Amino acid sequence: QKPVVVGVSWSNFQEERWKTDEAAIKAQLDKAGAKYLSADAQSSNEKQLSDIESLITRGATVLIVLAQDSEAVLPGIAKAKAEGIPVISYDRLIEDPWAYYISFDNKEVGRLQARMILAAKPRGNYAFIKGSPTDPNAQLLYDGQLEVLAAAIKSGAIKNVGNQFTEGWKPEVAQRNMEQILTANGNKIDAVVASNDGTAGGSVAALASVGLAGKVPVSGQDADKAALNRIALGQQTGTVWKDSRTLGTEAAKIAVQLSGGMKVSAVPGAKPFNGGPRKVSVSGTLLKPVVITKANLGTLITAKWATKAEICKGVTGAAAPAACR
Amino acid sequence: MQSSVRTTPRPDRLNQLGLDGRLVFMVLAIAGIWILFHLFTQGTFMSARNLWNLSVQTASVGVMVSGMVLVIVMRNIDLSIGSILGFTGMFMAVMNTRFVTSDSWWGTLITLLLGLLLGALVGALQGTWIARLAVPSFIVTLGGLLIFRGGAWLLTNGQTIAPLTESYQVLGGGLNGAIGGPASWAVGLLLMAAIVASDLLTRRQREKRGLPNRTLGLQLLFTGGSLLVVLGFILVMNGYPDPRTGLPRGMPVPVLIMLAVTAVMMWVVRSTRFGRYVYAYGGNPEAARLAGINTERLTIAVFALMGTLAALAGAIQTARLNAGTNSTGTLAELSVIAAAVIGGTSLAGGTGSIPGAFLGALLMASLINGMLLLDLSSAWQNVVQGLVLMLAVTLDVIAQKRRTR
Amino acid sequence: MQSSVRTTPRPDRLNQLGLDGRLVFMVLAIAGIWILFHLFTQGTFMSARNLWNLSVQTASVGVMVSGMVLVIVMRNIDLSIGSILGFTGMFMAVMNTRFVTSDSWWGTLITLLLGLLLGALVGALQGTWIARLAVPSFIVTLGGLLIFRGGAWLLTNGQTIAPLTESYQVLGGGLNGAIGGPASWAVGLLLMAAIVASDLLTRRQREKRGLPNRTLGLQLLFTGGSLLVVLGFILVMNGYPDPRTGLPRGMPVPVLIMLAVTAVMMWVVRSTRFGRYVYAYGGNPEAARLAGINTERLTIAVFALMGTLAALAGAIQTARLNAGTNSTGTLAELSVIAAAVIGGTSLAGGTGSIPGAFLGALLMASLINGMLLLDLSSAWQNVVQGLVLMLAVTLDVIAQKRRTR
Amino acid sequence: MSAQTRPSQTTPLIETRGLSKAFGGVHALEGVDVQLYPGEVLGLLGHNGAGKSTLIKMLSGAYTADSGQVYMNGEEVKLSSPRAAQNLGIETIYQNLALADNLDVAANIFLGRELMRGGRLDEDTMELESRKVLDRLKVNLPDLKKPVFNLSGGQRQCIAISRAIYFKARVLIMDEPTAALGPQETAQVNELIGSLKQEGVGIFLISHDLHDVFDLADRVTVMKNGRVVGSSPTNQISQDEVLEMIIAGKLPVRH
Amino acid sequence: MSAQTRPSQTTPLIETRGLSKAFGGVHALEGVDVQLYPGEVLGLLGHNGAGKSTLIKMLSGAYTADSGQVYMNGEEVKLSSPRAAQNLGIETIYQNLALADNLDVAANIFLGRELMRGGRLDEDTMELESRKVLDRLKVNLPDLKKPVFNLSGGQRQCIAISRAIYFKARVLIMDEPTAALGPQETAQVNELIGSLKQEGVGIFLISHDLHDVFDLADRVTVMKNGRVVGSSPTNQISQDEVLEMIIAGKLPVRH
Ligand SMILES: Nc1ncnc2c1ncn2[C@@H]1O[C@H](COP(=O)(O)OP(=O)(O)OP(=O)(O)O)[C@@H](O)[C@H]1O
Ligand SMILES: Nc1ncnc2c1ncn2[C@@H]1O[C@H](COP(=O)(O)OP(=O)(O)OP(=O)(O)O)[C@@H](O)[C@H]1O
Ligand SMILES: O[C@@H]1[C@@H](O)[C@H](O)OC[C@H]1O
Ligand SMILES: [Mg+2]
Ligand SMILES: [Mg+2]
Repeated sequence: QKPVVVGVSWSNFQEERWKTDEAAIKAQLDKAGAKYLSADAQSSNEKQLSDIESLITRGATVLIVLAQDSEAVLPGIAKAKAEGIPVISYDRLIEDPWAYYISFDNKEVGRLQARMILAAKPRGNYAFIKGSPTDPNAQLLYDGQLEVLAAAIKSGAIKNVGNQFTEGWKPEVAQRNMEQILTANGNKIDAVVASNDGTAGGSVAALASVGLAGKVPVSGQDADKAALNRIALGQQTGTVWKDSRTLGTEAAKIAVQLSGGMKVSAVPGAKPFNGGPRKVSVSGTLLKPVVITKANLGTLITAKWATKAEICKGVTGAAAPAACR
Repeated sequence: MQSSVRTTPRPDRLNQLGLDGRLVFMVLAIAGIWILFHLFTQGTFMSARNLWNLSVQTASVGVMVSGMVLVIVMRNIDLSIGSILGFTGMFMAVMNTRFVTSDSWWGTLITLLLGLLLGALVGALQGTWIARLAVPSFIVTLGGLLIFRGGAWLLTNGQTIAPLTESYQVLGGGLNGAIGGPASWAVGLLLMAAIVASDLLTRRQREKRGLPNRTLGLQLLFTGGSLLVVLGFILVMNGYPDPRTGLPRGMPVPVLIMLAVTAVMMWVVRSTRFGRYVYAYGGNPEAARLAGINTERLTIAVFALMGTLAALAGAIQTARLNAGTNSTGTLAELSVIAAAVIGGTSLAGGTGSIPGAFLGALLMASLINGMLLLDLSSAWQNVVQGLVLMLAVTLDVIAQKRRTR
Repeated sequence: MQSSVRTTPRPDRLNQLGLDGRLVFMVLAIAGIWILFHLFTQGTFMSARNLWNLSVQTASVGVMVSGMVLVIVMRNIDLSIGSILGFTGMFMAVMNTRFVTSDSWWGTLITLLLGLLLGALVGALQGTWIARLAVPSFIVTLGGLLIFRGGAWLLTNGQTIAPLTESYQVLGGGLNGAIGGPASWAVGLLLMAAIVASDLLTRRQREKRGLPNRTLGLQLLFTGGSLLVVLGFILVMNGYPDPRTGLPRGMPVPVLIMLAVTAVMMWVVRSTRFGRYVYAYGGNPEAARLAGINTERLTIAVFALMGTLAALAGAIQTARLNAGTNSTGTLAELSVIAAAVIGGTSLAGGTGSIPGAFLGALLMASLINGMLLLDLSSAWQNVVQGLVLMLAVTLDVIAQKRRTR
Repeated sequence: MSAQTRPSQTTPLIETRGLSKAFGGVHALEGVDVQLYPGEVLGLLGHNGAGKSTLIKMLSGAYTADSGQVYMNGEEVKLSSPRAAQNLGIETIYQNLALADNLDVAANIFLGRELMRGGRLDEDTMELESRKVLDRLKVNLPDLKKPVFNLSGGQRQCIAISRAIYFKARVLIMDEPTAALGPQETAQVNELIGSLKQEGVGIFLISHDLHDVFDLADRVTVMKNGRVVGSSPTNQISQDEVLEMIIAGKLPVRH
Repeated sequence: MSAQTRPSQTTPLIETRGLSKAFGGVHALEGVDVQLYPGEVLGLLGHNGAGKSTLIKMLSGAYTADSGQVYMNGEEVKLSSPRAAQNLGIETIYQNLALADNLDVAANIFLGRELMRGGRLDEDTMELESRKVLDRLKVNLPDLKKPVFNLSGGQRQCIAISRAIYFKARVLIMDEPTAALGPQETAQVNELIGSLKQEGVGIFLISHDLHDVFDLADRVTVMKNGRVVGSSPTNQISQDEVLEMIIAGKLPVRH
């Protein structure tokens, strides 16, 4: 049998979580004796297409694609399909039945973020720190957030007093945007729905500067170590943990199977999924994202996602979460 | 008093042979990089398939870079091209999906022409601002960068527009975007015939006027060399089969476009007044004005041309992605300017060559392509890319100094 | 034969008053923008709080832009500063959290000094490459951009480093990052005393040498004006209270740093040989060399200075964010170059002013700050920013033409 | 001696009336009236900074006047651009030479008026023609295909002269054309001036070499501080008197 | 007449032996030997492109020679940079003037050797001193605080001259210093050359004005096509003979 070569096309490596995903994929492939290839599109659709081409050139027998843009990546998928190379759409949905979908649903992540904040502050002025305007996922997340908050917004319990994209998901941009939203509203911000942990970090820094850090709930996603520490310190309400190790491990397993000639519909545990904007039916596995707050920080230590030292750095006193005692 | 200053054959043999030393050096640098990559990738780099891909990957920057050479030669800069690319690309995607939705060659043509027109207009507008009001091009096109990037977003509220018609996708060089084996041969043979004819014609003309010609042996070498390059190119392009049919793909359409643009621009620079004036202006704007050249019109024309080429690249990119996205073309200005500068265009104005810039684009694309084939993390890719870039240009500079010493 | 060419008082009244017309225009442009925003935001824009924020938001670009002026005046460009900012910032974050972890002023100082040293080194390295090997600075610093961006990632494998020590955070102007009311007054009064003393001294010296002085009334107006600006600035900075104590925050540390850097750089340009040589080189590199100036050393020094300032901005950014992230500083080079050009620095070299560039940075920051207050969508922000930028500079160019006509 | 000594029945080829130009606060020209007749060589003299170059730049369309008019053959003309002046038959050799340093010799000589052949630049003919016109100046130029950047001062000046004389002019303006030329090259230019004069071309000759001016010019006009001091046919005035006009700025008192 | 006519017991202030320089394939200088004695004015003559400027650029440290040596007072010196030449007391007025156009008059005159006072540039003193040295040339310059960019050709040349004469030199190299100067300004420069000569300064004077050269120079050296044709004291040769040397490139045959 020919050797399995898994080519992974990453959209970027700027957020720290992708390193974890990569490690998980690599570990699983090592176990299976498969080869790992990768390419980083650095947030560019154009580059991702070239990346996929070069992964194919390098002899990938199966592709894992973290799409920068789920539409603009389609020509790459078509190429793979033409060559008979199976594809896994990783983390972000690609609406092509050829691709097997494995993910934490991004819209669902948005919903979870909104729910966590809604629970902490059911009414008041909400600020939305969205992701990069050129990353379609930023919009998906925002859609999910609004979906949850729609009723409360309609009833007037919640007011959307500022929503800004964050150029390149950059924390310093999020910080400046948050400062201005605070200023524009005379500090009357009751909650911040930040779309990931990087932007949450920027938001918290802005809140800290007006003495509001820890007083205003802030959401996030990715369970970055710095964010976990903020949660322990009480500065961030929670984050959405997408255990990228499970995601990575699963994806790697499925990749090996697909490479062996298995049909996407035959993957164990595969379920049809048609929740995308175009309602294309694809086979896939949806993993459950976990909301992490002060209360369940311990699960991450048990899961060896982060160490106690990392999470609890500088945490003292009575307010310290259980995980840090 | 005809010269009796002693002149010895220049130490620069290349020049003596009628070759541009800089271009030769760049070709050598690229060859070196290719060979290294080929070795490091166990033979993948120079496979027909990878070279085919590389050629498509070069197309978008390759189409724009010749325009940028003119812009920079005229002591200007155009920072807006990435945004214009995105804006016009998005515009064409919208046209293609909402207005001229016919999946036919004329549908694509209409969309393309409208897109090019838009690019030309936008470029001309910026050029007019720069020329008439004497505002630095850096500022005007920085404004353009912001405005058209915003515009690309606003056109569809940030939404990605996909899919596009099959016939439009041909522009991008995807599965159906190559002209096939026979047509490639036809193009190649035509090109070869043109080379032979033009070389013969030039020789005859110079002979008639009593001007010196290359020796016959040298001429054969040259003409033969050019023919070989064309032949090799066709063979490589036809060496990569369509996975569905197993037939040769032949030249990808975007690559054809890029080559055509490059050829036309070389001709413009060498053989037209317009090209001559661009360089004259770059050498000494005041001298150009005093010589009676309409420098305002010249500036406007160059920016309009640049805008058109950006739009052409926009068509290629959207077709290639089979989608109009609001981020398409982000930072393309940097790649294009870099390619021009690597190819010997001086930011001080006055110097720059179209084939050099084309080779600069190829060099950059080769670096990125090759780096992807190696198993390097992207951080290391950045580092290596930076180093190789610096090294290649440094060697070039040193070689050039030697030549003219 | 002393001149008997007829000269009339120049139509440029400003110049006659000893004021730089360009600066006056920029101040007016900024004032206009401020007033408009103030009206549109129902008075929020010019609140003490927002101006305080604005000043901090300007700091990072403000610190770097004076270095960029020198780089550009010398006909060079530095594309690497964003990456150097990120690289040195990450380095300092790592130092702060892993090596010199003491939460004390000297711990911060050591980290800062090491960071600045690193920046200077990296800058000098690039400068040496540019000066010695005569490789275009565009290429060398583009290489630097790639290399140090990769380096920033590799330092921590892409991980965000946070939180930093309290004392380090002071550099960023956060909750504890301002010097408080009394200290601000002290700084302000010192400054005012310095202004009065220097103006008096200059007058006396010129008088002694029989050189013309401003009329007494004009002098009073000038000195008074300067004093008022300082006074107003202190009042605004002290007008924004600390939310915990209700006491005035006073000047933020990064703003103090920015102002100090700007003042020192103004002095360097006006009063030192180094500054003079930078401009001479920009005006005519060959003339500078023939005048016996060591142009290589000059280039290296300017890039080392630029690197140091980028590192300083790196310290401010990481401290402000209370984190070292691998994306910090991305595209900062563009903002900085833009600020310099808006402030009147010509990419052709030879012209550029430090206060102008500072105002350029302030103008850009004001635009973004104000639009965010208006909660414009980012696409519209782009469009408006582009338009205002073009407009402001265009008006400036026209006004300048009038002045020298 | 009057400021105007020509038979008044001839219309001047070119005439300025009340030309003024200020830069910032410096009045480079104030109410300048000069006349040039067909086939005449007019020497334009004056101290450094007197305004000579500024005056001729207005005649060549390089600057526009703040006030005043220019007449050609009695009709007012608008010299709004260098091209406009060229179209009226005015050719100029600028003091700073105005060469595009990055272009080669032939390209500079034909700049703005390139020869075309079959829809493309006719480089060969331009090179041959350049060689011809340069040979008239007997200048030593090894290679016409090199950029003019590195050429010696005199070689550059010869190119500027060739530019202007290649195209048949009605008015030729020469701003210190021989300043950098060697004795032989200077002699050639002087000879050339003589033969153009024969052909009826009117020539403005700015030069600091009184000797040459007296050899070549029919008339001299002296400027000082942006104003015309006076004019006189060269055969009615001595070199010393002209020198006095230049320095003192006054018409010499005849004893 | 021999190529070397000075008493051989005096060591030359400056002497070159076998200087050669080629640009690409152009041999601008080939085996050039020249000597300059203290208090001597040496006229350097030759057609355009003969290599005069190239030669003096090597003496001023602007170019380095491909081969050959330079001796000062009999000792070999390395003129590796303009600063090195300045330090040896060699001052140069370049043909292309070498001014920084964006700086004002005073800044140009003191470029590289600014006056300092209390740790800062002493602008006032530099302005006053500039005025003084410019006044020696009697040049008309309204405003010393303006960038030199827009000054007239002669005004710019005066600045370049001032630069070189302000700093006491042992060797002064003047590459066509009066090419753009008016008659009065030229006279001033000529006078200046005389007084510097009195002070024992050695002067290389490149000029195309044979008249001036014969007035000022003690000796002339003629170059052609990068080689020295010959040298002669001015009182042992006629202008016509020199002209013949320039054109024919041969020592004149004495009848
Ligand atoms: N563009 C300009 N801007 C400002 N001042 C100028 C400009 N052009 C010329 N001047 C000034 O105008 C005056 C006249 O200059 P012009 O060049 O006409 O003198 P000129 O008679 O040609 O002198 P020269 O004999 O030295 O060439 C001078 O004082 C000069 O400094
Ligand atoms: N940097 C250079 N590169 C190439 N060729 C050069 C360079 N400098 C001078 N030359 C050539 O060398 C020769 C000598 O030039 P040089 O400037 O020394 O002449 P010159 O005697 O000073 O002439 P002129 O009287 O016109 O000033 C010329 O043919 C010139 O074109
Ligand atoms: O996990 C996030 C991903 O879903 C988004 O697309 O980019 C930012 C990341 O933080
Ligand atoms: Mg003049
Ligand atoms: Mg010379």
